[in-house]
Amino acid sequence: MIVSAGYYMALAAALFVIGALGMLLRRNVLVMFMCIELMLNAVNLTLISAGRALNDLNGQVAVFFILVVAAAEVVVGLAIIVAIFRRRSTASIDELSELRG
Amino acid sequence: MVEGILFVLMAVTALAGAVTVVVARNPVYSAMGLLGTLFSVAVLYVAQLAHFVAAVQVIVYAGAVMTLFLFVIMFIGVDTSDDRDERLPMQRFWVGILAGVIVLLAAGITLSGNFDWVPAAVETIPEATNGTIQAIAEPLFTDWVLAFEATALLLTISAAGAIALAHFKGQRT
Amino acid sequence: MTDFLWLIIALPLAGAVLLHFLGRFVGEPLSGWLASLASTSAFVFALVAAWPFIQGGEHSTTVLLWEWMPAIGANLELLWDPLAALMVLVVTGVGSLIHFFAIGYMHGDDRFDRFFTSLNLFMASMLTLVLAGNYAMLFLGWELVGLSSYLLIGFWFTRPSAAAAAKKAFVVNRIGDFGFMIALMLVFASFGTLSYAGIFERADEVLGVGMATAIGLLMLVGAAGKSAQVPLYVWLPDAMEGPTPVSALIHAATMVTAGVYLIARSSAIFEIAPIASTTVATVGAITALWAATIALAQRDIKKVLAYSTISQLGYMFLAVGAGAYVAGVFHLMTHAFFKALLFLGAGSVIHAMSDEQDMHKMGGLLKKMPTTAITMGVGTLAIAGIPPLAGFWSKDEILGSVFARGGWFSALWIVGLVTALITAFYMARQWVLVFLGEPRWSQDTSPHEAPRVMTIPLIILAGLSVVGGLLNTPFALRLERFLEPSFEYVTLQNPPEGLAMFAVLAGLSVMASLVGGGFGYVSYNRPKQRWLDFEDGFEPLWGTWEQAYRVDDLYGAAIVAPGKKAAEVAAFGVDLAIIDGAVNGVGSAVRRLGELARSLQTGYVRNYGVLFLGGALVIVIWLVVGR
Amino acid sequence: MLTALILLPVAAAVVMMVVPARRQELHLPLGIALSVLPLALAGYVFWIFEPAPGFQLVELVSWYEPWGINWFLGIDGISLPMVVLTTFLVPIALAASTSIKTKTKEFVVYILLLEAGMIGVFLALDLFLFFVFFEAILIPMYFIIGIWGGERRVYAAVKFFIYTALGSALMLGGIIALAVSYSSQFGSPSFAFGDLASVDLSPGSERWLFASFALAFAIKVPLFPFHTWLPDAHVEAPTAGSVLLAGVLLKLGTYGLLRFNLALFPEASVEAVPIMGTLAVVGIIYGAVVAIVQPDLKKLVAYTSVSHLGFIVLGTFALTSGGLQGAVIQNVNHGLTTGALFLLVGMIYERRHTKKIEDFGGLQKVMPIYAGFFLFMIFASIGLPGLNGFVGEFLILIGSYTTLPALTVVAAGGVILAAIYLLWAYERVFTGVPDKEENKALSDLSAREISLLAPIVALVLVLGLFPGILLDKISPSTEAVLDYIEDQTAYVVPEPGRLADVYLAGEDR
Repeated sequence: MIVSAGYYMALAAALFVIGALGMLLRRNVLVMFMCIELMLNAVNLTLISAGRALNDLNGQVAVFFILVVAAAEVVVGLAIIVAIFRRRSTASIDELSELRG
Repeated sequence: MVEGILFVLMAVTALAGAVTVVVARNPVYSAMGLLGTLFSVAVLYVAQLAHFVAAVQVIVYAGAVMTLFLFVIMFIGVDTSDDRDERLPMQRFWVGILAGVIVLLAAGITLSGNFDWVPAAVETIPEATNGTIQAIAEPLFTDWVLAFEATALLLTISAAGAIALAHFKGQRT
Repeated sequence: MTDFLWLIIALPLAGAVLLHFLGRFVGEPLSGWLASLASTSAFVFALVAAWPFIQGGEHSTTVLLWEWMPAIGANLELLWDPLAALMVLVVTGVGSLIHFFAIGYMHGDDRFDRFFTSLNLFMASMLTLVLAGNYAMLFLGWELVGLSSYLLIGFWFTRPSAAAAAKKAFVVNRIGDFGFMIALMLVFASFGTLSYAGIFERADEVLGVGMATAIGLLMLVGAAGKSAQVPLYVWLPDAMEGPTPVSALIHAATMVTAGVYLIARSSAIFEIAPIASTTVATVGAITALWAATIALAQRDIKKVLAYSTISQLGYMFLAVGAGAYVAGVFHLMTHAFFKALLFLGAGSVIHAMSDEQDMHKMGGLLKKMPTTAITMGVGTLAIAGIPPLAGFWSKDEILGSVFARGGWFSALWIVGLVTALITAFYMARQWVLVFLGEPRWSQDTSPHEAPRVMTIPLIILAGLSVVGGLLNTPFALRLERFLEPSFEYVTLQNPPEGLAMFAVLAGLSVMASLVGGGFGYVSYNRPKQRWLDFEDGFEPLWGTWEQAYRVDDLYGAAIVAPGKKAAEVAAFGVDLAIIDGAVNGVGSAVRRLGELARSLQTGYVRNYGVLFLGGALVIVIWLVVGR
Repeated sequence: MLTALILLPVAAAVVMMVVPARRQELHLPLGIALSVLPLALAGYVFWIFEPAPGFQLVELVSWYEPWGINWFLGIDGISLPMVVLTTFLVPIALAASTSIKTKTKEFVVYILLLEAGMIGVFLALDLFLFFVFFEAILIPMYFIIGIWGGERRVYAAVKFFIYTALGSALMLGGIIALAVSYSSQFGSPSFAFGDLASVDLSPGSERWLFASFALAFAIKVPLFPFHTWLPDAHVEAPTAGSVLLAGVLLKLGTYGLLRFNLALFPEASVEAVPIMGTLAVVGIIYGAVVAIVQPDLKKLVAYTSVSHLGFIVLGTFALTSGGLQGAVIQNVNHGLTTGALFLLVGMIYERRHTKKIEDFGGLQKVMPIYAGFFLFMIFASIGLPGLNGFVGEFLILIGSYTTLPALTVVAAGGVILAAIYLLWAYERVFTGVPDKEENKALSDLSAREISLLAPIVALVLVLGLFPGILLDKISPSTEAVLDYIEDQTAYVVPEPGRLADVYLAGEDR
């Protein structure tokens, strides 16, 4: 049996929502980062599934790019977290509200 | 049939991993949960013939990125910053409402039985999306070569940026 | 000859420019002589140029200097006709004499050269005014004499009163100019040009009575400002703050007569507007009487003459308003002689008294300065209208012409007659107070006769005051024939014909003069200041006169103070609070909006996340359900 | 030629940038020397300019073809006087800036860039190009006020910038709307002045577009009630800034009204005559009244600008030969006299570090030469005949009466008020005995300062007596404007509003 694209989409949606809720609920910056990775993965999954359903290889190409960008983002993001931690000794996002209006 | 079983299995582990990421008190556990999810998703990629992407997923994500995560967690210390007092008392309430709406929406869609989420779907030709390295390389180096170059540049810059940030010796405030 | 007419203006102007830059190096007496030379040569030149008119038979000519504002038909052009010639001769002649006088009078002033710079500038401006060939250029001269007047009244600028008087003179003149400018707008709108040549010839075809009346009345406003007529006369008494030669030249002999000149020049327009003419005459008559009563009670020797000038200018207005243009111009001329004489005499007295101007502190000066006393006496008789001095002939011609008009003008004639009586009275009072009686000056002043450079002009002017009237007697209307070409578009009003009528009218006015003068002489030629009791007998009227009906206070309370208040309200109430407040209000409203929006930016990432996800959800729901 | 006129100041600015910042003694002399070059070129342009209608020395280079935007320059009798005035005032403004001690190099560079922008505005015949220059001017002026200004400089600079930018944003909308309707009517895009004038607009949209342009220019003029940025900007600006602000920047508004509003929207202009005329006259009287009681000399002069520029707007919208000629020449006159007055106020400010009228008194005794110059400029500003102010004012008043009699009569009242506010200020500052210690020791003008004022004085006299020098070159262009309006609308200039009428009337003499 070929699992139809809808199931993959549903799984991706579930992963995405979990990631998003985690992002909103957790205050640890690292965990928030991981939630972002979750959401990215969910989106990647939809791209792969949709590509397959539409017989289009470009879905996978897009995923490839997203992976690269995600890697770059993690590198810089973690570097920033480390830099902040060195100054503030905290990994809580709520401590970082300098840009308050 | 194989794909069906695989899908159910992997979906369960992926969801379990994801939930672990969110609920674990200790960031190390969160990282482990994420690792599980990444592997599961990689398997699902393979199930959909995206071999190259699956490989990259394992190598880059599960390998490099997760290592980096763990490294930073160790560097910062396994700090349970979530235990400190909540500054946004209404946050959980709002998130709950949002989650409720999402669940309602999902339930509505599911109950309406409309699972046709890719409306333009056509007869699947497995060969067309067989994601071998060769197959991926062809569009990558023809149609998307500019984007490819750009991402290359992006990676270089982000590497340089990360080094610069790490070297940053600002005064402690 | 007329090709070089511009030299008449250029000579004093060159003098002014030269003295402006080199005056400091030229030094005290020489700069005065240079200025006098410029003025005198202009006189000589004008005399040569006017010779054809005097001989008769010469046509008036227009000389175009260069284009100025062609869009409104205003060029720099000179009109050389008998009226202009007469004015030029009076201005340069009297002006030169006053220049010479001033060399003595201004002796020792540390801005001696500056004084003559301004004086020469004034000459050039006044000559521009009278020589102008169109209204725009007349206005040029009109304003420039105002400038010179401003500079000269405020010559002793360290005295706040002088500075204030200068400003007041200019501003009040500007009020008149406002009317004049509107008159010019009407003229241009009607004729499409401002050139005399294009206007007077066609005046009766182009102008309706209404328009002509409007123009005439507006010109009257301008003339009233410059010639110090009711209600704009208030600047002239204050203008006495200037040095006395200035008062003689500008505020008696020449500049203040510019209004009369303007109306005489515009006679073609006034001819069509009888209402305007009558108004001119009425204003003149009221001014004559009004100022004469004030002159009665003044103690300052120059103030008496100032109010007397206003009063005499009223006579001139009465004349030109009655259509007796020649009589008006004639009186303008004779008045220039004797009033310049009186002012210079007063200057000589003030000089001798070490700048004391209060007549109560004079007296008995006849023996100390006989030349001044006698020449001033001649002037007094002349202005009082004692025959055969100049004032008699001109004043009598005015009164006769006014009488001849009949109707409303009969009332004005009576006013004129009463004024003549009062004039004789206050002039007699002045002369007696200054020159007769016991000396009332303090011990440390030692009055002395003025130097010759001052007395010779006095003597010449006295001579002119004696014979000047013979230019135009009922027996030989020389001046009228001379001026006739300038008034070709109007019918001139003349005194009634016949020797009998002349005898009756002249007799009446001479009687008025004799009664007034005699009464004045008798009242004041009393020892031990018993005239003070006489003045007290007229209280409170006398006090009112002495304070000039308190018109300045009235203007201050009715116009200046509310005006200033209004300006303050406009500046600080309206402008700062309302208009700028509205502008800044818009600014701060935007800012407040920003403050409001600012509270959305809590700085908490998770807050943004909730909003973000909520927004995304709304879009998803819209996409899913909305289909 | 015209391109060179714009690029010369830019080149000069580039040269200035190369000069080392620490050689401070070089900056100002070099800047002055360099700014004389555009003046010389402008003089040459003035010399070769033919008194004829239409644009001369036209240059057209395509800039962005798809939108029909061109580098399109030309000069006519309306812009010529403004260009000459600009190039004339810049060296003087620079030479008056010896009191600038910080960042002198940047100061000179900003002034030169400002000059380039101002010349560009007057020469641009492409509306897009015009707008670019119009906006570009704001930037150097913003810095000149904001860096070298007085105590509240930032407030004034921001107010100036935002207020004028607001107006020009509306105008940009108008320009774009006009260009879009052109390309939909003629099929090809264009921003050229002549092209856009030929667009056929419905009366309603013409009115709106007129309003968008008019508002931008009214703020710039500034017309009552959009004037409140002006006193603030003037009070805070350094002397050179004030001179150029009053001398040239304000004229962008009056120039724009005359050049663009009348020609692009003739129908709406004719309709708007009562409104614009009323605003102008209210400004004349209001500015004068408010000026009377100002305690600060610079503020006083600033409000006189409001009053004087009202005359220019009145003349513009009188739509008669006299009014238009007067408006153009009064642009120059006001630039000279008010520029000079700001110079003079700047000179006393350098000595006493105050501009308050009450702090002075009796200065004529201590500084007779200064007082002489001041009085001369006051009388030029009052509009004394024989000086330049009169020519413009008189042309405007006499010319405007034909079409706007009631308003003109009220406007003439401004001449009384002008005498009051200026002479009263003179009385308080200069006459009497100097009673304050600080005032007793003031030095009179130096040779350098006299040489700054002398050329202005000379021009004031020359233009007052021989306005033909300018009027001959102006009048063909202003007549062309009237011809165009008469051609496009049902409006006919009533007699004797046209130059031709005057010549006819003069024939029979």
